[in-house]
Amino acid sequence: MVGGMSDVAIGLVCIAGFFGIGLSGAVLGRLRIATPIVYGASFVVALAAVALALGVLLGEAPPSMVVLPIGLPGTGAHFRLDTLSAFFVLVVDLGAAAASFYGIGYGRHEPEPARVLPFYGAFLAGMNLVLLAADAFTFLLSWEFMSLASWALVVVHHRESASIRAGLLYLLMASFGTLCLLLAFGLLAGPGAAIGGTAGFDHLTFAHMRASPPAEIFAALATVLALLGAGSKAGLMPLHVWLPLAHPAAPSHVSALLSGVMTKVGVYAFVRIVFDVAGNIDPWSGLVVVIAGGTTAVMGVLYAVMQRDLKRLLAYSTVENVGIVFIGLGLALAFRAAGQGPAAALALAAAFLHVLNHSLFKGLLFFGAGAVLTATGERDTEKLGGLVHTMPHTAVVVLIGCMSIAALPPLNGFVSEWLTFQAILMSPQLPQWGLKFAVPVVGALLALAAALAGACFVKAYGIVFLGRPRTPAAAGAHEVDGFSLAAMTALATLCVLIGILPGVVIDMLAPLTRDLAGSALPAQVEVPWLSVVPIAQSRSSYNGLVVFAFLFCAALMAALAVHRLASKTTRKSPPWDCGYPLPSPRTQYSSASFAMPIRRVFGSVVFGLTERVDMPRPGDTRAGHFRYRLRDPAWRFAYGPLARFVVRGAQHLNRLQFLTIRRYLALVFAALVVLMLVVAAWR
Amino acid sequence: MALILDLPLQLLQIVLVVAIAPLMMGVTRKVRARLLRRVGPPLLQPYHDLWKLMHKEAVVADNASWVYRRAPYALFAITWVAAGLVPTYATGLLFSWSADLIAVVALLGTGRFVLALAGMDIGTAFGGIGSSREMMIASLAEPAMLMISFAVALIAGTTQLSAIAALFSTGEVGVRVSLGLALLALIMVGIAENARIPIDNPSTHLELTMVHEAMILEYSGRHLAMIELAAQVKLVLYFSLIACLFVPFGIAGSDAGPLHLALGILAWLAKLTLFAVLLPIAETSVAKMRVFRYPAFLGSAFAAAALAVFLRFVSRGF
Amino acid sequence: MTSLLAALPLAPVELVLVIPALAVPLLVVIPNYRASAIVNVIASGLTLAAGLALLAAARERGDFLIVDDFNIFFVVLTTFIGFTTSVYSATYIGHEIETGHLTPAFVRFYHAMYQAMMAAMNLALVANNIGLMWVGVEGATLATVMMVGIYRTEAAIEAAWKYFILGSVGIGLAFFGTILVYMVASSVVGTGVPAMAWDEIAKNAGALDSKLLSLAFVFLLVGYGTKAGLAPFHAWLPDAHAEGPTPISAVLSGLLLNVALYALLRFKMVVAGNLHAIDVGAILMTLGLASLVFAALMLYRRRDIKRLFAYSSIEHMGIAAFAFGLGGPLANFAGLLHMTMHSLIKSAIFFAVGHVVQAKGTQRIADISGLSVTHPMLAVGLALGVIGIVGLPPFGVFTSEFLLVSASVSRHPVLTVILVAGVILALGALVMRMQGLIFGAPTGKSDAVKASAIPLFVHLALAFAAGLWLPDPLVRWFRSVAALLG
Amino acid sequence: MAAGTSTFLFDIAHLLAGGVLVLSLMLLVQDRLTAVINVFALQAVVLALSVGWQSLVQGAPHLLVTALITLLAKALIIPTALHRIVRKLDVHREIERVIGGGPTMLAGLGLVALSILVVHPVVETADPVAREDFAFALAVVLLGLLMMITRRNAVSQVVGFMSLENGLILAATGAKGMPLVVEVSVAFSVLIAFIVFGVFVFRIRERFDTVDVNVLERFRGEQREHL
Repeated sequence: MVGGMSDVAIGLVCIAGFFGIGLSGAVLGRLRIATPIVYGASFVVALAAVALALGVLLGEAPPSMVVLPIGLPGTGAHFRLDTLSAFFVLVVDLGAAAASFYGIGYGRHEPEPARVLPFYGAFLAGMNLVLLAADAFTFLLSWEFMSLASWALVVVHHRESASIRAGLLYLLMASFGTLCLLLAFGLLAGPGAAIGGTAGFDHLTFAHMRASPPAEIFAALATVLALLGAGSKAGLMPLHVWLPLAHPAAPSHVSALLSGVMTKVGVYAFVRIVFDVAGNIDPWSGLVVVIAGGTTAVMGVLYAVMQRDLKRLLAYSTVENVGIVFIGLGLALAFRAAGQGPAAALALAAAFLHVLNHSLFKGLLFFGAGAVLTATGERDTEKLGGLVHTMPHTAVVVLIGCMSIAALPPLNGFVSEWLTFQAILMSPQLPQWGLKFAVPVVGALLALAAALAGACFVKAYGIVFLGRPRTPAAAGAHEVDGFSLAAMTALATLCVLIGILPGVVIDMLAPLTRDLAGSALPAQVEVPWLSVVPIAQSRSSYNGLVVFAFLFCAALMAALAVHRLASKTTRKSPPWDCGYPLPSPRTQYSSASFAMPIRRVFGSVVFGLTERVDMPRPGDTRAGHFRYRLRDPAWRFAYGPLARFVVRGAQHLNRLQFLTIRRYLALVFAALVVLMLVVAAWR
Repeated sequence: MALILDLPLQLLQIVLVVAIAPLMMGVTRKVRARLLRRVGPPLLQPYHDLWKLMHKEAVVADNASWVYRRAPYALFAITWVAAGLVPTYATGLLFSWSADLIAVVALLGTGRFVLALAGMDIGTAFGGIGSSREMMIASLAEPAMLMISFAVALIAGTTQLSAIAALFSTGEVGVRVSLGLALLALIMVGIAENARIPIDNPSTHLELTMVHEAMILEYSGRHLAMIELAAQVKLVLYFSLIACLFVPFGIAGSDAGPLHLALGILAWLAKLTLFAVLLPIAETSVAKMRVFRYPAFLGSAFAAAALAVFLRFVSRGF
Repeated sequence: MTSLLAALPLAPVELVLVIPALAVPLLVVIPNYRASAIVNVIASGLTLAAGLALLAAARERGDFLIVDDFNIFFVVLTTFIGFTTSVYSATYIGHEIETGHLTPAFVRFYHAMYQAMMAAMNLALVANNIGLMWVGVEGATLATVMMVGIYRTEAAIEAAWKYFILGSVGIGLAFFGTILVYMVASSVVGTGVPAMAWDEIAKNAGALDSKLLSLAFVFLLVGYGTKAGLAPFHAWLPDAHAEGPTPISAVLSGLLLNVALYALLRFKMVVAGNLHAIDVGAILMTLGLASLVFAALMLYRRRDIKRLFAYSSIEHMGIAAFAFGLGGPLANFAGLLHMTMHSLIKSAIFFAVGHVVQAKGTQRIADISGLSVTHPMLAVGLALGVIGIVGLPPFGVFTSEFLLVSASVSRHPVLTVILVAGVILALGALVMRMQGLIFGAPTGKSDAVKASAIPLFVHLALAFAAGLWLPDPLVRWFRSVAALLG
Repeated sequence: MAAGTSTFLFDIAHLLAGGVLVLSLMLLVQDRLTAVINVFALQAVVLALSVGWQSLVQGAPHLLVTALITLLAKALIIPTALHRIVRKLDVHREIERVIGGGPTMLAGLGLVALSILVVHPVVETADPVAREDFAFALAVVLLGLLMMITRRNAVSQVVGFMSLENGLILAATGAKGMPLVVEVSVAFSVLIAFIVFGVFVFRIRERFDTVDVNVLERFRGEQREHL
């Protein structure tokens, strides 16, 4: 409480601030000064929201409610700020603050700021609104508003047909998700009492849904629908298809928000509906979620490795990370249904920590991609290279981001994956045999995903920043502006800090897990040496601080020893390369060739790979060609047939547009006769 | 035990793993040479090699960045820390809880990440080949390694290496099919991770077959020494890991007296030597594989580990 | 204003009929285009005033006219959109005359027909006598037939012809249904005028012969369903929308369809009051879903911008029919809201589309692109309209679809899934076309257009406001009507 | 009027209604345009008689107006006009059918059966005879519609539509005490229908030199195109 206002009211004020920023963006739009004003103001408001969220989380404030007289008639718009909301407000606005700060610098390169600025504020407002909404109508309204605002940001570069296609697909998938959630809410709320009285639409509030849990079958259906609805926003396979198209299409700081933050709002929706609103859920739905998560993680990263467009690679990597989060959530569901609070708390904490971590390093990496884009005008990794020399600062922070996302100790990505593994190792406690067997398999998938993520980011970093520049554009790169660098550095610092001191964040999650799983992990800050001990020291523990200190000391000692003992002379020379003379930069390993072994290994099964080699005969001087094509199974097996079905259906039905009047009359006549037959048959 | 006693014990382990690493490498080389009917280098040759490399001039490519120069130190530090945290002669050392089995595996992953980046820094074709193949192998080996961890951890109920070793050394777990499969898988993964035959050949520079060597092709002098030493430490790490997980006998308890500790050290050294002898025997009896046969090799390691996990449910029904 | 009207010799309910009816001969004799446009606006404005006065008027019935909550709302909506469209029409037709697409001679009869149509629609709405209701609906149809053919191009004449033939058959079938209802009612209520009074019939619904009542409903459904554009009786609708002048497309979609559906609902209330009669709800739901899915699929193959939105009207009528078929206070509420919002937004879309077509000189979707570059105001209007109509927030259609789906999912899960699928299909098609229209590099000619933005944005603003906040009186109103609908 | 006072009166009404139905069926099978018009005129005459009879039976003199209008408009003026159009435009005298005469007839009979089936009382109500009359009217309506959809020629389609309206009038007049407003509206609609038909036929002739609706197909607003 500040100045007599409840926390949620402050949150709404922040949201109003974002709306105001959006409005001022619309008004100022074309002025040069608009860019710094809009982003600067967004930064300030986002920071305020972060402070609010931290206050609620650390102070473990009780949930606060506000009902505004808008929205559902008679019932009003319910807003509620509890710890779950607060945590996601923290994630969203931390990302938003970084993106806004980054935008102050990056936004200057935007050719048509009038198409970005109004929607930027609206987008931030929409995301925050979703987190505070506490009735189905307000929730979905905000949810869809968020989609709409971000759609406008996706189609900013509207002259590129790829943007437009991405926008369409995005909006379609978003609406699909919204309608799935709507169905879920409908099932949870029940048909509703008569609205003649004063009751209004009260059955559509979360409070009412919580108080009167639906029939079991409805709750199970609602879980599946929530998985579809939230998953389509978060990017679960096979609902991820829009993500790799839409995220890259937007300006980079917006991509960072879309990928790092908005997908988390999807996660929030799932958690809110399934863990909070729906009441007790069948343990088997946990299995469904875990499997969906595992598949998503592996497929996402496999496709990420294959991408040559840097931002698409990052978008696919988002798919992977969302999968990891959902593994944790599914485990938590299963544990909770089995009445195992501590294990559920562990799984939830793992998922939430990964949510936070991913928002940090994915934001950082998209900023990095944006910086590369500004510096070289290229997103295509095959045209980059050697940027470590021209963009030294960016190279350092992006390296931290890459190592974090590849789940390498002692950085933050590892901590959350480690916790997820620990949760997986609790699976023998589950009563269902199916789960006992399935969960370790998912663990293997997670391990595969983690290892492939390493490959993926070695490739991304190696091709873009290391080696030699592949084009003049890459050679002529320059370091980006201070705002961008500051934003990236801040995120990188947070990645390192959370990696070293994860206990602080895990403690912050305790109230959440207590609310959702009925149990929390033991307080971590009190553990000696600041270790992370999810269950008991004898079971498992990890200490990022000690590992980091050891690494630091070991490296220092090695360096000192070498300095004292070894020769310090260094000679510069052209690379040796097994004796080949240094040829053109194009002989370097390219993005596609780096991914080749993995493409081969998983080729036909996962990628639907087709390769075509056109090798000239010896003595023939024409150029050889090698082409390959990957087809996402989601397109091959789901969207392709669906689209064909719609097209064919439309084609068949379209004949009805070209009938003669007589035939139309025949149609009317036939309908009349059928209806008369119905009447004749009616009792 | 008090901190004042614990710290030296932990430090001793950390120092030991580095100190004897070249020796173990010397043993494998010697045995291997003998098996090939050669005399082979002396046992202490790796120490000489390192010393020599240290005192040579380091040749660095014109366009090398700081990544290239820092990588050897980082790689060495990471490998060293990982090795220092695996129980060798005693359980319950001061910092044994700071990283469990999964963290050790992941630390090795960090080392590989750094090395693969270093391989790509110069922008040569061979560096790229090496990095790309290394990451492919890793992406297959790491899941297998984690499956092994699962199998062991599910049996022991913990991922703490120290706790696992303490539990297994009591013998109450008994001999299990699960553990046998996990051991088999761990050996296969270890071979792949340490760039041994049949996955890689540490002593070849044949362009099309090299993996590890391709990445470090440009290194020389003190940088190369660091990388070589890291590779040797890594070998010791895997030996220690196998020893502590599958033959933990003789390992000293957390509150053991000096005598037990001494015994523990001896037992550990004996086990390492045994492995160092066995490794070249295995290596000389098989042929190097083609690159795209690796998935089958590592896939069977993974299958063995997965089977170990599932059998674990069968052999004891909780 | 109420007191002012009270001083008049006529009640508001009569005024909404008399004002446009008087305007018809007046407009026929005014030769000048500009003057007649002004008179048209004034007459529409006065009708709107009378409609608003109806809000305060007593709820009373006579044998011929009735004033209840149900129709007051529709009268207000109709007169409001009638007024805004007349304002829009003045600009639109002015532009058409300037560019020579229309000659003043044709237009003379346009304004008269406009008022005739308004009078007929109001008559259909306030009629208690089911015969009068029929006269109203059919009068409105015939008046619009004339206007659809106004351009006298081959396509326009074909559209008018098609509309006329299908409309006439619909007229006949609806009349047959009306006779049936009378017959059924006369055996209970007694012969003569009371047997044609809707409220008397509804009161005695339970005692009526259920078989004949069912048959009557079938004929009324086909007859009025044709006007409401429900598939498979929709055939006239796309062409009439596409070939007529755009203001008429706006009123066709925004009003005439509503009026026809309103008439159907009146009869639904009667039939639903009879326990043994056919299940009207199921039939309406089936037809509604069929229209929705059919129209949604048809959207994908449209090349003509106005025909595109005409099909979207079929889709929305389908949704409304589904809602009323489902029944229950929530679904009826949703259905009423949906009709209202559809009227507002769809007419707004046609306002925008009309100017777009004038600016680009073509109705072919493929030849229009990059509007956001050349005509930002129209592009924003069109984009907001499409966003509103496909059910994205914060427009009112979102609210109504939200309420409908949440009400129906636990009662008819499978049907709801079909409903949702149809909505998504339609969204895909409309958004795809909308993106093509407003984004990309501009193509073809692009003339400056003196657009009348006020009606467009007033409609959008209302729909926007309704999406966020429904005023309490309106909600109470809807609730009582929803309860009335059963 | 209570049943039993005069079953004879009702029998006559019944007979006349049946006559209208029979003529509807005859219309269906006519092959020549002139014959179609003539049969239609005959149907209008029988209808007028029926309406007149109803006026007598129900003691509703205003129905005589309807009878008169029917006689004048549908039995005399319109057939004459149609004959003239046929002669003047020299449209094909032979009617192109969509389906053959036999099947059309069968369909027609089926429709008659359906009409009787749906009107057939579940519970006995006061006047079953009126219901049967009503079934005939319904059948006439359906047959008119059937005629519209089985003929390609616009003139016979117009005749089909008017035959449909004959059914309506039969039904309206059969309904006892239906207020005058209805008859007026019927007349109104017939009038409007004819005028507008005339306008359109005129326009179509002016532009296409034919009244065959098929020709219009070329001018569909939207040509077939591929995606």
